[in-house]
Amino acid sequence: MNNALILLIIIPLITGMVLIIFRKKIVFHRVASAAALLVTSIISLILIYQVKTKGIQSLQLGGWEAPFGISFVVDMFSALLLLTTSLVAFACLGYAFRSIGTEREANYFYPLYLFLITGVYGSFLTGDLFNLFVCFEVMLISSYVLLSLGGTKIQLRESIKYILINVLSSSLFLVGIAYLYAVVGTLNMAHLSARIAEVGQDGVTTTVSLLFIIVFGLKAALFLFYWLPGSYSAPPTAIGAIFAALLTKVGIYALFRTFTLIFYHEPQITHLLLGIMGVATMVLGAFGAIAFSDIKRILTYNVIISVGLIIAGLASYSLIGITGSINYLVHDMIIKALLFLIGGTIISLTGTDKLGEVTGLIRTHPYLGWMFFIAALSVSGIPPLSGFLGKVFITKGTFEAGYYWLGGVGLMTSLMVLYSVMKIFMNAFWGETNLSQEMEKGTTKGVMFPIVLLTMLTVLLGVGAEAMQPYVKIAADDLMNPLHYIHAVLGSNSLQ
Amino acid sequence: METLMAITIGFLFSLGTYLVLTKSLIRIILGTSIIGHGVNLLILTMGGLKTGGPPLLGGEDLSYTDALPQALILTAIVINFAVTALFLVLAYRSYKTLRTDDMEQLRGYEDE
Amino acid sequence: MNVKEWSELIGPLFIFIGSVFTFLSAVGLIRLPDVYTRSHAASKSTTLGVLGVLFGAFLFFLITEEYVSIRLLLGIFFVFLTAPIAAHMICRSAYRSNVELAKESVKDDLKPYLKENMVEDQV
Amino acid sequence: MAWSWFHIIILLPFLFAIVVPFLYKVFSPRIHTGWFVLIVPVFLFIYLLRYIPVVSTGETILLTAPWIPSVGINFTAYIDGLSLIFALLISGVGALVVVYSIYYMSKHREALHNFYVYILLFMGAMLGVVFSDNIFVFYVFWELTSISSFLLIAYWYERQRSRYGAQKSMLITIFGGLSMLAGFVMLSMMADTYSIREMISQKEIIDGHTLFLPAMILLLLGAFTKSAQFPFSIWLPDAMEAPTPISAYLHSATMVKAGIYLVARFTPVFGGSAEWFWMISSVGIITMLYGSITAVRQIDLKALLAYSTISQLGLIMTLLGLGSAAIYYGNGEESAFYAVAILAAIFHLINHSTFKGSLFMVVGIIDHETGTRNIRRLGGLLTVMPISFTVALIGSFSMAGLPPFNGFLSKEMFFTGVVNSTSLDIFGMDNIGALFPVIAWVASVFTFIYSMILIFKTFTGKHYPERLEKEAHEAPTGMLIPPVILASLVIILFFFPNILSDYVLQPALMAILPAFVETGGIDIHIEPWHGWTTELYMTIGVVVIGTLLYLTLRKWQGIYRFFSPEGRLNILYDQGIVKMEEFSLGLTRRYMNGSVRSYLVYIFTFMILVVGGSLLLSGGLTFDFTNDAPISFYEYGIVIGIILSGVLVVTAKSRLTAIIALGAVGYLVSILFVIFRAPDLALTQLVVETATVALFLLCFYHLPEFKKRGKGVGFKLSNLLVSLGVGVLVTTLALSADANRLFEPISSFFEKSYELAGAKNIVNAILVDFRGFDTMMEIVVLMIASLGVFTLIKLRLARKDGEE
Amino acid sequence: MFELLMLGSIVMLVLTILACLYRVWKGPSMPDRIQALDTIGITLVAGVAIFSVLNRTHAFLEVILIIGILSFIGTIAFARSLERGVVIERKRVE
Amino acid sequence: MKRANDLLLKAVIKVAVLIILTFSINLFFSGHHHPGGGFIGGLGVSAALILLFLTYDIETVTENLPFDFKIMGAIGVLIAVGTGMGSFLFNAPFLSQTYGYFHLPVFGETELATALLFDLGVALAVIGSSVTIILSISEDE
Repeated sequence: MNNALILLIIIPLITGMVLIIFRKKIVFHRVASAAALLVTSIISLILIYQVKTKGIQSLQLGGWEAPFGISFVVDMFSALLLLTTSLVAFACLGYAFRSIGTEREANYFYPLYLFLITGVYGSFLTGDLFNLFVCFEVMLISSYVLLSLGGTKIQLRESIKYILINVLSSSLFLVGIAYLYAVVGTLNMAHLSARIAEVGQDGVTTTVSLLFIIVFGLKAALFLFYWLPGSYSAPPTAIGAIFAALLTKVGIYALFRTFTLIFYHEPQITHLLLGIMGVATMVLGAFGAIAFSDIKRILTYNVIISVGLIIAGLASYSLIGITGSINYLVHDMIIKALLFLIGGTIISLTGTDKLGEVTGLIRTHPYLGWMFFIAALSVSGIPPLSGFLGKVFITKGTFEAGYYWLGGVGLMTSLMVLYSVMKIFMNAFWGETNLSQEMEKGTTKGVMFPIVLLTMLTVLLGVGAEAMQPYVKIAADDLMNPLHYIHAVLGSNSLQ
Repeated sequence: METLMAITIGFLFSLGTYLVLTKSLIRIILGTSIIGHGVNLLILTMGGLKTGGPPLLGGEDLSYTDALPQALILTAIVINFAVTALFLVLAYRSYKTLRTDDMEQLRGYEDE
Repeated sequence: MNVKEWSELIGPLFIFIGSVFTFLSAVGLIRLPDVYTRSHAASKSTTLGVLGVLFGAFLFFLITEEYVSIRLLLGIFFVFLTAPIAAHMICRSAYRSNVELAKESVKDDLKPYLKENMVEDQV
Repeated sequence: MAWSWFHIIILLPFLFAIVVPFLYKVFSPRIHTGWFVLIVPVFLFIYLLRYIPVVSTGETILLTAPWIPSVGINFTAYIDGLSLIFALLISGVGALVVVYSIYYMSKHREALHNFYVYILLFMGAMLGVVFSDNIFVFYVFWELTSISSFLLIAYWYERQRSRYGAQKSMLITIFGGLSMLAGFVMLSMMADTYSIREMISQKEIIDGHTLFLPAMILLLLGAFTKSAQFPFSIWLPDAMEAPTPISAYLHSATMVKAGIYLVARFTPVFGGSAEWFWMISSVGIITMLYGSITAVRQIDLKALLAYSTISQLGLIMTLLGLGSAAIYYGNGEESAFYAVAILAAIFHLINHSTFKGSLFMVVGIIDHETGTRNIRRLGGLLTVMPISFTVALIGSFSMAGLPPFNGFLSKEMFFTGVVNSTSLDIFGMDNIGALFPVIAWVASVFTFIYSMILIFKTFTGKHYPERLEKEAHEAPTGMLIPPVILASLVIILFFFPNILSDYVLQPALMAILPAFVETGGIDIHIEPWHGWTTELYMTIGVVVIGTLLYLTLRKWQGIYRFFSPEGRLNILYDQGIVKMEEFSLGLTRRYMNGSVRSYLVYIFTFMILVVGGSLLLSGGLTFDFTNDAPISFYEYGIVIGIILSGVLVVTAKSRLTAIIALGAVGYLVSILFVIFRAPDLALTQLVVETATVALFLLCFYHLPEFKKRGKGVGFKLSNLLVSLGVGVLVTTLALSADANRLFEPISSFFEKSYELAGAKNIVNAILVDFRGFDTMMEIVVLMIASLGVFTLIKLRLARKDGEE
Repeated sequence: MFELLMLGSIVMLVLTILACLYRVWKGPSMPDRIQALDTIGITLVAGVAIFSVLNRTHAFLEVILIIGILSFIGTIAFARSLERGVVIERKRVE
Repeated sequence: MKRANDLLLKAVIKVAVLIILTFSINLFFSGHHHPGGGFIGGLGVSAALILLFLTYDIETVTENLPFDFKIMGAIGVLIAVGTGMGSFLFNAPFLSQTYGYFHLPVFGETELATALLFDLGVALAVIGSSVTIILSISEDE
């Protein structure tokens, strides 16, 4: 029993609810939500420490023994993601302070933001398949509202598509849960794993697992990413950034959880399919990234590419591939938020998101420019920044699994990523300066702090990768050994 | 009964999918609702339709129907309702702002 | 058949009678010419029918299990209370939204009054 | 495993780069920032010199510093002859270039802090490359060289050409870097180590491995792109947009040699195989020929030098390829015979840096003092710039392979290597081996010609001051010092080549051909005069024919109109990029058409195919009706009612009918819940359904009536197919799952709810107690939805700023 | 006897619902449809009562009242919206 | 301008609302042993409220019931979470519920469960959010 797990959910939840009660006090909103996220960061740090010293932590909500109640489980994988989520959320929140505007602030922006984070935390923590659905919904419905918050035309239009596709995928999720319940008769993931391991993964179970690939693939933007480009470029920067950083990652997390814990018996079917979808994602995403010449769209397609790469590590289903994926996942959350924040800042400065209309920003905004440069390198996996290690290991993992095409495409697309982000850098920051400071539409005042924070994180995670590796190793080991998880949840003697 | 239910559920899914694929926004939302019904029935069916008593203790029933799927469906219904409400209001707002409910006119690549 | 079994049939009998009333109202619902006349069938005899059924059920539980169901009583009371109001509202809305009377109607008392007082209110 | 001073020294440029902006801020423009920066390469050079005595005895030093030790990635510095040569070149030429740049780059106009930060980044990266033993650290520094080169080429970022060149070089070299990375990964899988040294010791395992060839090709792609080998050479001429000190430094002396270094470093691993031999030597010789022929037609001095660099790199590459045959023979006479080529490669590497560096600097001086590099506008500078002329003369004669300059020595050795290789009887060399000397000779003729063009078209002939942008005069002394130093080295090395060979070449050779370590190396004695050998005749031939051709240049220059491979390649690249973008845009627009219906069709089709396919193929399709609960007639009735109402929703002409029919479905479902013994569900479903219908009615009031929107039969048919597919899939999967119940559900536990939770209503006990958390989150969802509805109605931001 | 009565009742109710459905389908006016729906609601109340009797369970008695309430609210809301054009008025109108 | 009077409706509605409220509260309290519970009880209450809104108008009702329903919902969630957090005090896992039988003066032997408090939160949240939804839509012009 470890009640710290639930605190992660409760703190943002309660803060959000209290903020609803005090609707008018914007300053209080800011302070309270920042404080809540700081506290959750600290708790996630504590959790990491606890998992490292004491192994996987679990909490049986309501005190009901494992397969019957809802279990909360934190292993190193989720703990790392929790910490990253907290940090990234904190940074994006800081960006929102100066950029989101008072109308949105007065209309529950901060509570909704906190609920979104709550949903994400919940998804990372829960050990129960149905509860995962519920946490997904908390996250999704907050994202619906955040996406449409403000009600501009483009927001409304994209919200409709986004909601529709997500509603359907949620339905499919429930369908999958229903089938699985019929076949295996339980909802607890550890119990599911134990039961399936007991009788083997037969045809029906494999088929149901493919349904889960589709469901989580929809959330993770794995191949079925059509909803993503529109909806990520519609909302204001801070929201777009947190979406880019978190939403797909939750789907990815779910894929990792289910396909390392439950459906790992037939990798030649399930994981191969994941690999194929990963390749398709990377290729299509890369084409999308180089196709367009407006900042937001380039960046959104970059989100897609990285999903493919991360899943490639899972598809390899090897220790090293998974290690790489975990590294890359953490990196990706940070870097996508960073890129979106900088991209949004450029757009708000210049008032346009078309490349080529405004050039030479580096003369007036050198720091912004260089941070974008670092981010651009980092997102393409250029060493020694944070994306490098993950990419190398994912490549190695896929090669070891014999999926040379997978790793090869991963490497090639990172060149296309580089091309696409450098296109932004070279067009927006280089060239003749044609926008004097007086003509600028926006300002970088007050929004630089989160950008600097995230930039430092990506550099530190690259240069100081060693600091994270022991944890990643634990995480990968646990993912590759479902028994660890099962023991932590069900107790060591309950493999029935 | 399970077979009959499975077929019914399949029907509901087909109808819902068909509606979702049409162009009118309101029909699309109707479609998601129908799919929602299909999902609920599916969970119930997959929980097994054994004909015990209702899951209320204290009666003279000796066996009870599986209560867990019922609880799940309850949660699902509520969530589905919340999402549908939001979706509907969004559709309403979009219509007022964008002056159309035709999804084909909401593609939105031309005006950018 | 002993007394107990007979007494157990009292409830069902009420139910059956109620059902018959309900069915009759359905006939009216189909056959009557306009909404105002149909409203009679729908509200009056259906209400009676349902009350019959509910009362039958109440009796049934009372007799067989000696169970006094507050909810059923509440239900009876509620239906009894609300059904006329509902019918009234429907008729009024029908009239206000200018639903034609049946051709056979001979008199419309409200018309002259409305003409005088509430012309603007015709939505 | 610990950090040593040596690691710090390697990283010194990076550390210093952090300080540079501050120095610039404080001292500029009083003191040229370059003076501070100069300390670094000078210090490095002197520091590294200390290692020469150690290394010359054949000793190697291995220093490991932890970077990411837990995954085996450590900053392992490996000091041997090969790395030391490169490091000395980097720091030595680096120091000269910095001096040169101090005079070249105006401290008033230029953003010097950027410039020197880039240079330092590059220097550090390059040092890292040559000293790294761990392949991944190697890769880290390798990519850093690409990045710093990118920044340096685009130093004048306002210029479109600069950006173009920078992008081109970045794309090509990073492409190479990535494929090299893939090769590295394969290597690490074969040898199960990240250390190059350990890979060498496991050569046998690697040789027989299936991944041998792919790994090799990928690795070579990295080398070829970096060293601008044909056809990846196109980036180098465009990189000349960089300031001239940079061209001298990166694009002649150091960065492009990283590819050479890579090949040399991995020769012990891959060498001795036919593939390695052929790939390197043939690519090298083609590059050499291509570069020299193309260089002749250039009218921009820097472009000429760029192509000459390509050609010279091809030469070195050829030698490394040919020399790798030595490994096939192991250790001995025969092996030593072919190892000469390797020796020549290393020697020429050094020589090339000296003469090409000096030439670039002279060209920079010309550019700086006259304002142009166009050969057609230049001429007769001899009288104006005598010192520059002397330096240029030395440089280009050395490049042409004339005595008494070091180029002659290495050129002779090159011919030796090429001629020796004709006697090879392995790798199929006996058939076409003779081609090598022929091509090499032809390429040398052209090399001679462009060297002559460089010197004579610029400095002799008539001087036309009016064609120049500035009045030409000799450069300031400080600017002349570095090229003069290099030029004097050119001469010194000719007379005393053996200083070099004993202390540096020998250990480097042993690093490339480790087989010689046991025997203490081969006898190297470089002499200008070998007697009347084939090589000498070849050189004389080059001079004679070359002079003839140079004099008749005008007569045959016309043929270049029909022959411009570099143009073709550039068009290929440019068109490739454009076509790629067009293709991407077309493709992406085609499927990302904004129509949510298309997306759904993709998604559903994919689902039907994948899940349905799996259901059929995996044998999961089973039916079992034996356990079905019995059906009563009213259940049939309700089911039929549901289906009919559902159909009504679809076919309804008016939205109201559709909504009512939907409500009917919902109510009938709740009746089903009653039948299936789920009172709580029935209650909730009833209320929720009513609320939903009410909401529909509230909102529909404003939504338009259904319209006939004819979209053709195809549209409807595909919708029908997809929806039928979904339905059939759901049904069959449901039946299969139903027939495949493997376990008892866990729910019997909940039947103890009265004892456990004090509740007789099991469902309620599950909701508030066993799975209370679900309920808690569910009301949160409801809460958020209501907030969402509220804000949707209340908050209407116009599209004010460009942010959204 | 008991079963027979029950069966008869169910048949009647089903027929009633079918008749109402016909009215919903046919119209011709909106109030007609609402009327019919209201009747369906009330008939469902009866149906659930019969079901409870048939199964001798109290579990569904709540459903009866809920259906009644909902059908009433629904009818009122429908009628309101027909009559006034809006369902809920914002301002007090005297 | 005269308006059609709703005398009949208003008269009946008052009783009907009372019935519905009674029934809802009954549902709410009996949820532990019979069908019902916080959710459905809450919906019942909001049904009663909506009936009031239907009969009167928003202005009148909100004057008499001056709640901000969003705040009510938030408080409901807070109560639900709070009961869960109560278990922290007893060093039990989050959401641990307990129950006991008490002898109360009027009701006699009564079971009191913390789950009831949880359910109260649920009910409040449901009332708050459903009324917010309906009101928001209705207030839109």
